[in-house]
Amino acid sequence: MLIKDRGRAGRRGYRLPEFDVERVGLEDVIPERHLRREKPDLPEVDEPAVIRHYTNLSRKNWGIDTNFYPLGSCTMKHNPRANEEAAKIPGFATLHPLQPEEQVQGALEVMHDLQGYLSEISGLPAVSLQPAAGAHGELTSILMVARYFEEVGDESRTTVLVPSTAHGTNPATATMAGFKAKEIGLDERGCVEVEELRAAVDETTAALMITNPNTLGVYEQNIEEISEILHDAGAFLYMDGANVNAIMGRMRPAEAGVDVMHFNLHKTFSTPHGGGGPGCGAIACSEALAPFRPDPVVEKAGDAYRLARPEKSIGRIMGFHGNFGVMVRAWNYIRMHGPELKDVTDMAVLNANYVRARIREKYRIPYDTLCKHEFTAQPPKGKRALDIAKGLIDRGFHPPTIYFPLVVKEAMLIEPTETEPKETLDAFVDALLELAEADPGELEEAPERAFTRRLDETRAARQLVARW
Amino acid sequence: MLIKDRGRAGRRGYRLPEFDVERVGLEDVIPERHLRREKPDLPEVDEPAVIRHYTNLSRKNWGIDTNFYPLGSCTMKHNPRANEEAAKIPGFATLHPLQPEEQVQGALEVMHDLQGYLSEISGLPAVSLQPAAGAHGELTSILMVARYFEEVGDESRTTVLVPSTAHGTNPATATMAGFKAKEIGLDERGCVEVEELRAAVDETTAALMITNPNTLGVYEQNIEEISEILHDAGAFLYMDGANVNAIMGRMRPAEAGVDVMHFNLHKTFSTPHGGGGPGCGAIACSEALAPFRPDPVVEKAGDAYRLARPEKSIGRIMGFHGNFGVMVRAWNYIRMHGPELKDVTDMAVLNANYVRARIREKYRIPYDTLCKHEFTAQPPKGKRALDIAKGLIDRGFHPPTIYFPLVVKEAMLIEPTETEPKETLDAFVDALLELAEADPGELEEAPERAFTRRLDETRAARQLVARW
Amino acid sequence: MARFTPHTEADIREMLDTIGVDSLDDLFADVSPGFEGRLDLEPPRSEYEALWSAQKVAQKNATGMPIFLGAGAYDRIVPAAVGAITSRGEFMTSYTPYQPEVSQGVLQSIFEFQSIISELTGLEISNASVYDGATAVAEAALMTARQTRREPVVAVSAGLNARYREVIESYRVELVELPFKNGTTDFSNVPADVSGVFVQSPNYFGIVEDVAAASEAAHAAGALAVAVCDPISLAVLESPGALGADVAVGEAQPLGMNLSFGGPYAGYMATKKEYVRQLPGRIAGKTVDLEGETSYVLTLRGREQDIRRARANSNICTNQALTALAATVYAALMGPEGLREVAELSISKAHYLAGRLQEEGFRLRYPEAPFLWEFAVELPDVRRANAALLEAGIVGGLDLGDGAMLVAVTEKRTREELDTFVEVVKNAD
Amino acid sequence: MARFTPHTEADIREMLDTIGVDSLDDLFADVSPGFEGRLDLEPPRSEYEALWSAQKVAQKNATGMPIFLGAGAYDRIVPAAVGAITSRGEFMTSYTPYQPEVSQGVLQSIFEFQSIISELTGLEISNASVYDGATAVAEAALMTARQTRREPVVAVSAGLNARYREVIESYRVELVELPFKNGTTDFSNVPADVSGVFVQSPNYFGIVEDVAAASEAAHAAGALAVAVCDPISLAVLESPGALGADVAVGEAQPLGMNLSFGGPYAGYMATKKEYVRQLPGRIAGKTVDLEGETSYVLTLRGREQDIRRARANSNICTNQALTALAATVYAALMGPEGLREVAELSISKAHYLAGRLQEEGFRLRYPEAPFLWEFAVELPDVRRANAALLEAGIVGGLDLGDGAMLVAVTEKRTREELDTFVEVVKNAD
Repeated sequence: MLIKDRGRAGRRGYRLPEFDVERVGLEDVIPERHLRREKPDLPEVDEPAVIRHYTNLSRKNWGIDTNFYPLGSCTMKHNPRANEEAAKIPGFATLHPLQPEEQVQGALEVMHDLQGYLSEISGLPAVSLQPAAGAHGELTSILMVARYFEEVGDESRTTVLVPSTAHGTNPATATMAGFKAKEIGLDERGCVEVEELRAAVDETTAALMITNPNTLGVYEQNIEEISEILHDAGAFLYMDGANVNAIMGRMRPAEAGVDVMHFNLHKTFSTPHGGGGPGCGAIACSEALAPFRPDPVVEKAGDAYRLARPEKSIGRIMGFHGNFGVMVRAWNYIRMHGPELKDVTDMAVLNANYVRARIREKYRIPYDTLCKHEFTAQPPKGKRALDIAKGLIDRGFHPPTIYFPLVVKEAMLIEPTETEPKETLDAFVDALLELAEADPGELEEAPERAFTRRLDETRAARQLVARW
Repeated sequence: MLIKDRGRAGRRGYRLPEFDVERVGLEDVIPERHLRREKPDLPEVDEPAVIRHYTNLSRKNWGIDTNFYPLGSCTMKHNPRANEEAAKIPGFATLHPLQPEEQVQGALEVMHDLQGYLSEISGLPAVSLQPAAGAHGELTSILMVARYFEEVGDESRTTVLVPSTAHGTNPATATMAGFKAKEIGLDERGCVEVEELRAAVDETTAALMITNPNTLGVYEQNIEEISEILHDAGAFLYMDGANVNAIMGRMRPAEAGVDVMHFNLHKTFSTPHGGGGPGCGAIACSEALAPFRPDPVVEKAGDAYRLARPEKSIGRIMGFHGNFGVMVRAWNYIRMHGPELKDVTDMAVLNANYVRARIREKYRIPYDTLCKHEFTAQPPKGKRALDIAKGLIDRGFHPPTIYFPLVVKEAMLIEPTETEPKETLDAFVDALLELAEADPGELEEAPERAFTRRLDETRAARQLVARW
Repeated sequence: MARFTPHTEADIREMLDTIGVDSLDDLFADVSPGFEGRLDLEPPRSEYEALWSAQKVAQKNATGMPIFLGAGAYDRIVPAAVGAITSRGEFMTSYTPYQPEVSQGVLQSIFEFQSIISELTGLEISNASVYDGATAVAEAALMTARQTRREPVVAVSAGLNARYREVIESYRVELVELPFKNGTTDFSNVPADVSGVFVQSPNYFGIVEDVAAASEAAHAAGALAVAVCDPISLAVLESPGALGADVAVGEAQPLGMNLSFGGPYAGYMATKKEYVRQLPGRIAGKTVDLEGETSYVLTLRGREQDIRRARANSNICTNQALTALAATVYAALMGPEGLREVAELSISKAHYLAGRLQEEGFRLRYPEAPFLWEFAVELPDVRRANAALLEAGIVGGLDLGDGAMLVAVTEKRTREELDTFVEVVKNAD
Repeated sequence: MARFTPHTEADIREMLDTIGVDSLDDLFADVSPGFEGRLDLEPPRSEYEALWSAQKVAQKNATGMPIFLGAGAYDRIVPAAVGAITSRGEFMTSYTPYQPEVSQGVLQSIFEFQSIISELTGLEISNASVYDGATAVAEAALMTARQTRREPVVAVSAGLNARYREVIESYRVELVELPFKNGTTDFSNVPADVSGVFVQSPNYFGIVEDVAAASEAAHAAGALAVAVCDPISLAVLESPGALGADVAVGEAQPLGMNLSFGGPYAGYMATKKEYVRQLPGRIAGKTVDLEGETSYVLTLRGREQDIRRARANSNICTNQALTALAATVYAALMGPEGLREVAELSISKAHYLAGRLQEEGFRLRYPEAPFLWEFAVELPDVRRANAALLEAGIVGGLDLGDGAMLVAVTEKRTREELDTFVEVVKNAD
């Protein structure tokens, strides 16, 4: 039942303060043609109904708090409650973004600290916290690359290269930033095919967008060679940082030649995914690209922090300073870890490899090497990833990402994260092994114990109903 | 699975600050014979496991937030979220109870305000907020009565009268306070049998403990006569205030001759029931009993508030000042309502009478008169209250209180509260009417859609296992 | 071992054995160039120490005062019930509902959000939200180009929030300037080749613009009309859909989101059904399951980056589901009457303040233009006025840099605060 | 209409018709004496105004400072996860789990609480909690009388928290005084007819008492031995069960509960299995359902007031389920090692402070007695010292009124705070 259907004309869920000034007649201050004629059909419900409705809606949903959620490429790690406490501190939560700098020194300190932390983790000297999500960080990075070439007057740079394993956001970003996206294939280890790359790189190449470890869960071992190829051609190496949880304290992108990258604070640094957002897709970049960062960044001058527009900024990419509430959470997380972020990475990689080693018995691992924090598997012959996924639901596990990366048929991208204990991994593996043997006909009936049965997705698209 | 079973030796769910002073060896400061030899077998789990365990436990539970919960005599009304915000304000939540008065003026102001509000609602001049629950308020009240008679040197007062409809806490309280409890029967309307009372009252009578409206949901129409009978005999009239939600702004106990009463802040004033507590059982009393109130009460002297021990206090009945966090919530609730508390009562009584009027068709109403905020019903012949209750569970409704009051066989005490909309009441009635027709054999199988089937309660008692 | 990782030493040993390596280091044998150092970060803080120090840092911010700043973010009431719902673990710790069978809570809440936005804007289709108001505006600009198959060139005026204009430009869309006179935009000469015409109402200066005129001008030029609206204003102002706009976008922050120094907020986007293929972002649709039960699912995924890659209509991936949920809960609590009252309280208080300031001899920048709850007032020295206000415990308005202060008045402001504002400003001179 | 009532006028009309009365007033026709006036309460505040004014009132309290007060309530760390769990609506808004099929969450959490208390106390059976530590002590006093079938007379010393003693007396139990020398109780001459012997360890002055001696003395007198223990201390001190106590009770506040000006906290009570019938309060027991699944239910209800009425073993009805849940979550997060570390941090810091004060020439009241984290120090002028501490932003210790200050030091106190304490106290003279 929809919230609206719980309403009755005249019910109210909130009482506002009384008028303490004279009530102004709308028609006295606004020309009548601008005034609304028809009342919007919004819910008319009381607070008890609102609480019960949304509490019960939440009970028709799983999250990390309720179930193992090994959604590959999404890093569904535990969201510490301390982060929530930090973000709720009134001194952060009630600050207006346009308050003058002298009134917001604490907030700027948080941002400045966080810029520094991300700089240390990436090895890259400059950071922007402004992008609101990973895809937004990608866009920001590629826009910076575009602006760089405009600045140096190089009009030939029309292409962005993208490995075939890339997230869909990478080619979409390239297009959105005005480039042609060109795909590069894989070698037998699941890494970027270096010779194909070498052949593809020329004076039209603006950048390669690499994910490392890539979406197969494989570390791009040739990354140094790759960065040389690009740099020799005057192009940039962008790194999609969706998978930074696999490398913290174990490698620093700058040292591999990465020029610009994004972080997903909601993945690597444990801020909640919120059912799809909000996130923060902060970027880090080299000195060469630093002047192009979006407006504003935080600088420290003496004891004071200030917002500054980088010299050749691509401009503003968010209304204000980005998702500050997300930054506070990530800042708090990093401050609770410090150099132990390396242990986070170690445990994430350990967990992924452990699951990989155990399910190998019955699942195909197309690139069966040491993985990083996730890996790609395929169901046994005759089984579909979709059915395995739905069977997992009946066994109490959120399915992994399926049908991605596209280069692997029936792909299952499994990312356990470091916050899951061995028992949970073992139970998950046991479920997978059992499903490998399950009757395919039965599996097609799954899930039977979820909040719905399988949905008619075609109908949703063909007979689009997107509102009450 | 128990939280302990999610653990492994060596896991930790919380990191403490490092030692910043020299670590003291226990054996250096405490004689060895006092030191613990065996480690307690407590869970060794990580924070993610704790959050997931208790989140999922909560999902095996209903509350007002999830379901209609018409538990008679418990006033399961909506718990406004504003109350929770108020109690969480650091200036309240982090205050130590022994901070000197000048450091806690805000907290004392809250208590003083609340004393005044309860005084106004009851018409009684003096209040104590200290009791932690209704039963505790009863005990406090009867202890005050006992102390009064000690003070006046009247040693004959050995009996407390209790109507047969009373909550079990009433006679238990009387015993606990050192009195003999004596039961008084009902008249045909479900009210205290006045002539029986008159006959029972004598110089040994210390008090009558009356609940008004009583646990049948019936208003004690003879309350003035009753109070006269008691007062004429030098005894007190105590009123169990569990049902104040039925009378706010419609009658004031003082004006009916009540000498002392308790409130359940967690019932009438919307503080959460918390799975069984904490609550607050504040009491209000006449001038005659005021000097006997427990230590401390809050007084105002000039602009300053202070804690004071009433002159002939029965002493302390809680470690500190009572459940302050509960008081803050009730204080906030009353401040959001003011005189509109009368509307709360009106709607609570309307809802109860509406359900009564609608289920009358198939359920017996033993005292079928205007009820107040709750009423007692009986299942159709051949059906058991227990089966109806379990059948309600399968239909998504928390059952009413059953087998209470004891004076009605197969009693179902139904209290909808004022925060439920008509649609919910109608759906509940429809379920009840349907259950009235249901096959008794089938009903015995209920619940089938709850978190468990019916339990082996005998086994729980016979083979007591109360710990891991 | 790190803070939230459960493994004991024994677990780790056993797992390494299963994997067939000797050490954790071996798991990174393929990582080159390896980082041999130790991250130069401050030592780990315990939770208590971290939160304690966070409190101390937060105290360096000036909060707890009445705020007269607006310009795209408003100090409105956030009911307590909003946070109670958005902090439910099932909402907070889930992700994009790829598996609808265990994500009906998030999916239905998105469907409700879309419905509320559709109702407010008078347009048929809303998406699940985008990052914020500014990016919604920029995405709308790109959308007009895709739909009209023109170059991305949009006509705007000074009435469009300057920050939104900057983001449009960052998104590589060209701006064409429309004349802005006496507080409103002149739409009588829209160039013929633009892909979109933007109208913000109430505009950056709080003034109600002529959305119908903008729509007509856009359509005459073969362009799409995009209205940028504060959702609270739509409780009292005619919906952009009814006034002919093809797209409505804006900042949903006023619907129950904390100011939070600028984010996270949520941008909303709504359009006509015929343009749905060009609408970026997630859309939740209604359908049934195998047993015919109503349920919800992400739909029209073919538009999106994870399916369509380089040919997707945007690279957008996440929406702002949790803040959109806040907006949904807020709108449900308020209902149509409550939203209207929020608007009317703000309007009444803003007009009271504007009136009082005018009585004191201060001039409004656009004295003839109809405004809601935000207005520009000319002051002899805006900086000095703001300094005096701060001294009096008030966060003043936005310094427009040209002798005027942009003042926003919400339902939270009391008459006492308004009167103090006037007194302080008067005496600051 | 009131704030949280959903009915519209039309609903009310229809419902009155169904009931068969004309007006709301008619529903109260039987109420006599009716109240014809209007309650003299302040006018209703909107949520926002109520919370705003609550903030203002709260600001009149002195908080946000290091606290050296203890004496039964301790300023300990409350992990963020505790509140996240206790605010779950299913826990917060449910009641006593009378219907076990829909209350397994609360029931199992009570079972876990009981288990934790049993483990800490070394006793077999714990109840679901009572109001607070003081009422747990008083209930234990009554319990000794029921079990021994003696008059309720208990032997106590000055080592028992003065507030607990007062509550025992309010509960109409007689106290017999045991000698208290050099900080500990002398149990060598317990009167023969008492029903119980009480020992608090650490006692009111922070000193470890001889629970074994108390137990022996009690048993020799045919009485029950009751140990009153801070649950944190049981991470390092031998359990009362192992030392022969029959009942262990105490204040569970140090296990994850806010100070909250004294409540709500939770009292715990544990005893030997043989005394379970005399244990007051709820008990959750383990059982199976029809299908053999493990589940939990309130058990031994026959002891309780709602069944047994005047013959119940107590009138207690509610427990403190939600604060007991806080204790459970806290204990789970800490585990045995964490609890021990909380104790050891507190002990180390307290001994550091005591040492520094002694170095400065101040004398401990009981210099030879073994203490944990609380101690009495003699100061020339306790009031003046506390005033100086407050001036320095510190909430000082408890003025014992006899020239000594009772100082509690928890894991939250930093060395810097301890050093400041010493400096201030030194210079206050």
